[in-house]
Amino acid sequence: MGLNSLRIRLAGAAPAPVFVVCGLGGRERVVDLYAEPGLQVYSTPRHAGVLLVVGRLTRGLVAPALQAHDQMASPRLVVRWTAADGDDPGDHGDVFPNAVVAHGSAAEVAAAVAAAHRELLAGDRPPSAALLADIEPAPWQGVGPYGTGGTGMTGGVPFGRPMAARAADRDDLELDQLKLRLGPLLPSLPSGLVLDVALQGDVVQSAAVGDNPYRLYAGDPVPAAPAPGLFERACHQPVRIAELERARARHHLRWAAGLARLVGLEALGVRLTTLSARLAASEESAQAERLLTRIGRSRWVAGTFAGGDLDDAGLAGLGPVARAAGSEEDARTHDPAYRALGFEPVLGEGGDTPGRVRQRLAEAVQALRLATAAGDATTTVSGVVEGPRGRLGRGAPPPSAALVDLVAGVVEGLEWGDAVAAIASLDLDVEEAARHPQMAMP
Amino acid sequence: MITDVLSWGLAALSLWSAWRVFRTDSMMRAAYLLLASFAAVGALLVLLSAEFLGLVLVLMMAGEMTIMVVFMVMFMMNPAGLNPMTMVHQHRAAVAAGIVSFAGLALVGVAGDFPDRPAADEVTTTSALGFELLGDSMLIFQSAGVTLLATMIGAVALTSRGGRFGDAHAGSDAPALAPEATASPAPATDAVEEGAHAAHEHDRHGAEGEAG
Amino acid sequence: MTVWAPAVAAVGVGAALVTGTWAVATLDTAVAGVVAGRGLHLRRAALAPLRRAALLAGRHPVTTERPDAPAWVVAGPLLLALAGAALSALPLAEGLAVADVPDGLVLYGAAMALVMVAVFLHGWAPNSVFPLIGAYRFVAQALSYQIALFLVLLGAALPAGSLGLGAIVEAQSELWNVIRQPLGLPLFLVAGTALSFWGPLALPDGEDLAGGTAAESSGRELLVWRTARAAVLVATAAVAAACFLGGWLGPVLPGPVWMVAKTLALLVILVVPAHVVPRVRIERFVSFGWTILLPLSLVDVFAAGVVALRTST
Amino acid sequence: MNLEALLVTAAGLFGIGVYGALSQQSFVMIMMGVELMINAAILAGVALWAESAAGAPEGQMLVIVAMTVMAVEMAVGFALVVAVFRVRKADITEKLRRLRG
Repeated sequence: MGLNSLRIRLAGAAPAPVFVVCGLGGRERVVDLYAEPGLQVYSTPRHAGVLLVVGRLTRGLVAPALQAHDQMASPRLVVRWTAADGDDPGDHGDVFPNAVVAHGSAAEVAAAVAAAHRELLAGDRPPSAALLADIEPAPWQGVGPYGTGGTGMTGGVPFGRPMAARAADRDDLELDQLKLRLGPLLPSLPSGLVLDVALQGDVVQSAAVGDNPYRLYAGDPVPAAPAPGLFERACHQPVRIAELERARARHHLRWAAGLARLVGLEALGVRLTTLSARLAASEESAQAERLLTRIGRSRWVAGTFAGGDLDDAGLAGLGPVARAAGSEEDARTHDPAYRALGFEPVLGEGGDTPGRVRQRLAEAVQALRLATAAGDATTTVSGVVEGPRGRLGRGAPPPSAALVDLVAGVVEGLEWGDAVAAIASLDLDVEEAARHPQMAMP
Repeated sequence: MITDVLSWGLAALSLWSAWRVFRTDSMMRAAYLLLASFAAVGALLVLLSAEFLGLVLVLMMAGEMTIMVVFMVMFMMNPAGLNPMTMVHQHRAAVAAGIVSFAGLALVGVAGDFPDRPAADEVTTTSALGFELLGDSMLIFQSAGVTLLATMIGAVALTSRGGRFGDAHAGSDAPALAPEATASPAPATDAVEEGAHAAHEHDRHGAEGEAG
Repeated sequence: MTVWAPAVAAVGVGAALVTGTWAVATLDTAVAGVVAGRGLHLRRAALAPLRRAALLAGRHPVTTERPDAPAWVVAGPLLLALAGAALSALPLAEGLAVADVPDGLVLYGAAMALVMVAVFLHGWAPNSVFPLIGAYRFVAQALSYQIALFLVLLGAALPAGSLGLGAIVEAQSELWNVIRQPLGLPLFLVAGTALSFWGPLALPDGEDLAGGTAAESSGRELLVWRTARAAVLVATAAVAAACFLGGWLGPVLPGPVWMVAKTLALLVILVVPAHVVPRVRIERFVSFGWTILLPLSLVDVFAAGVVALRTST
Repeated sequence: MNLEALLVTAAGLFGIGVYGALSQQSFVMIMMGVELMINAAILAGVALWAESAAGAPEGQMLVIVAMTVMAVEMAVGFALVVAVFRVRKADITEKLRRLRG
């Protein structure tokens, strides 16, 4: 007994192991979670004990979330991080009947999660039971001489799934192809992205973006429009350049934090996220500038990333992605206030993954410098603003809608690690793509 | 005493796992059962005071069997053996041949009159082997090395695309995804690398993946 | 004494494994804290591995659809046992080893060759995509570092004229191998990082594969696997300390202290890159392994041979 | 364990190897049978070396040659499998009625 209670006390002091389900409106909050010292966010539910649902659990996310829940090792627990102001009728979070509901800042939620997790370990809170029936997902259907259900040894669908089929490959060997659906909860992809891939070994032979889990179905209540961000506001009212550019740098820093995690530098990701929250202070701003310059200049970018080429045709309005590929467009060049600051767009770091990574790092540094130089200058309103992902304007489709369309082309032929990095270098927001009325998704 | 029990156990293990190699549906298990058989024989060699040979046998076979698994997965339609299957021919003849060869060899082993000259305990086998390799048997050792080199070249020539003076020379262009899309044919790849980058079949896709 | 010898040996190796993996986890947490900008909290870092272990030990593992159950059971303990086998051949001080066999280096080699089997089993067993890709990656990775790893170790054995680790250490009483063979230690550390699939070379268990071969592991099974990975890293550092840094040799302090100190110093060198150097692409590592690592290790072993010949005649 | 028992074990391994090489359809499984036979040869060689040849180093030399044969067999075997597969898409012997390329 003494040993067991010691184990429980020790375990309770460990950071709570969390797997995050990023719901509608949860993207920015999820980024903050990674930097919370009381939490350890894992990239697979099997390592975790707490399923943390951030934002609205849409209809498209219910099935994957339930599956992730049942894949967590028991004792397990569900926490929902909802908006503070009461019920969201479109939230399907009630599929988790015993979920703990938390709201507030990331730190407050982290504290709530840690407390609930400690209670769970101490036995004061009942563990969450399996929610899906434990049945054979694809029962045996074999008949015939070999039990495979068809003619010969390769025919039929013995487990309710077709056997792997051969397809041409680059070694001219015609080996088997593996067709998979990945996402929407896979943390190495942007949250919500569903990717149907055909893999041969770990080379992506073809890919297609699947249904957007954030899209609303007929009858779903429309979520309260999120408070317009600084960039949206800048479309129709002047804002301070310093503030705008700091927001841009902040966005790129948080993107870089995700990328750092992807290449195994979790601690660096925490550092970048923490810095992003304190950019207003000049000391932190200078620190971030130094760090980004160092990362961008080092040989790591060239050694860690490869492939993912895009030519600059069809990239209109895609900001850093387009500028990396050599396009010169930047809405800021037309703004006299920026011209007065001597603004020139950063150009042509390269149309591939390392190029886009360097481009964003360089633009973040540039944004920090502009913010320092701008003083009290404000933007000139023209209806169009250069957002961190690309051009924003009233009525124009958000850049993510076009970025999502680029995914399938950019990953084709890449090894899986490169494919993941290539998608990350596009910096797309699946939720933003779903908000687009025409729903540019297939 | 302990050594005796251990050797009998190892001999039994090597025979049992060798038998299971041809009785399992899973290719991965087949290859690693073979490795178990080799490891048991390797341990027997160590007990027979041929430490170096025993350990090198294990060292070699670990890599070899893993490559074998990769090849199995590459080329077999049902590598995990989740579908029952029988892939044998001339079964009875094979069993008969196996029994006959066992009986013949065992007879030689039991009835043969081998001189009883056990190795002295203090023989330092490894350094003796070293002096042998680079002394009297230098020629054999060198021939083995040359044979291995020739094998490497031959294997690369065989596995590279095209061959017979065509195609495989095409340099080191990155291969295109689809073979027909290549303007110039893909470069030669040797057997080892092909195994490593092998596409795999896995007849039951990992629906359990965290992909959700 | 003879009856108890195996038990004593097992306890010794077990203690080395436990303290070694704990040291690795502590170092790792401490370095992560510094890089994350949270500062150095040694006490917290030393407790963190115990806390995480307690957490994992209390979880009931979940299984996958039709896994290869025996392989899954075997993989983690096998990797741990291999690290233990490697450590058992290491002398802590003169004559103080669990099994300072005359072929200690070959024993280490055989154990480390079987690492490939353990990792492949671990990736194959869950019947899931990402673990399997991780397993394949490790095969590619292992084939690229393995020859170089063994060649470099052979180079270290040449001055001693013996494959025994004790003899290799003794042969360094005048000059450590790290100076005699300047290429040896760096090459061994690179190959050793790849062997322990740690840090920038943790490709089979990489983040892009959601944990790779460990993506489907949970609870105690995951605990064993993580411990085993750290144990392999410890074995790598300890062998490097014995083969290149003169093992127990050193002034004033007793031998075992030197051996442990050198191992710890090498562990720091192995652990820090995990938080500073990003993941290397598998393709890049494979071409690096065959075109740079292997030729350099050949140069190393030839140079060591020439030096050994000159000093012996 | 005496010499006879070791030789019988080796004979058993060889017999299983013969059975496997003759009965299996898949190329790679056939290679496994051949490997087993070489395994038996190695065991018999070392047994005779240790018990009957007074540890003469030539005996070990013979085993090294057997290991070389094994490595060569593997490499050539896999190369042939790849070459045949590339041309004929065949992975079992039954699909190869002709031997001409």
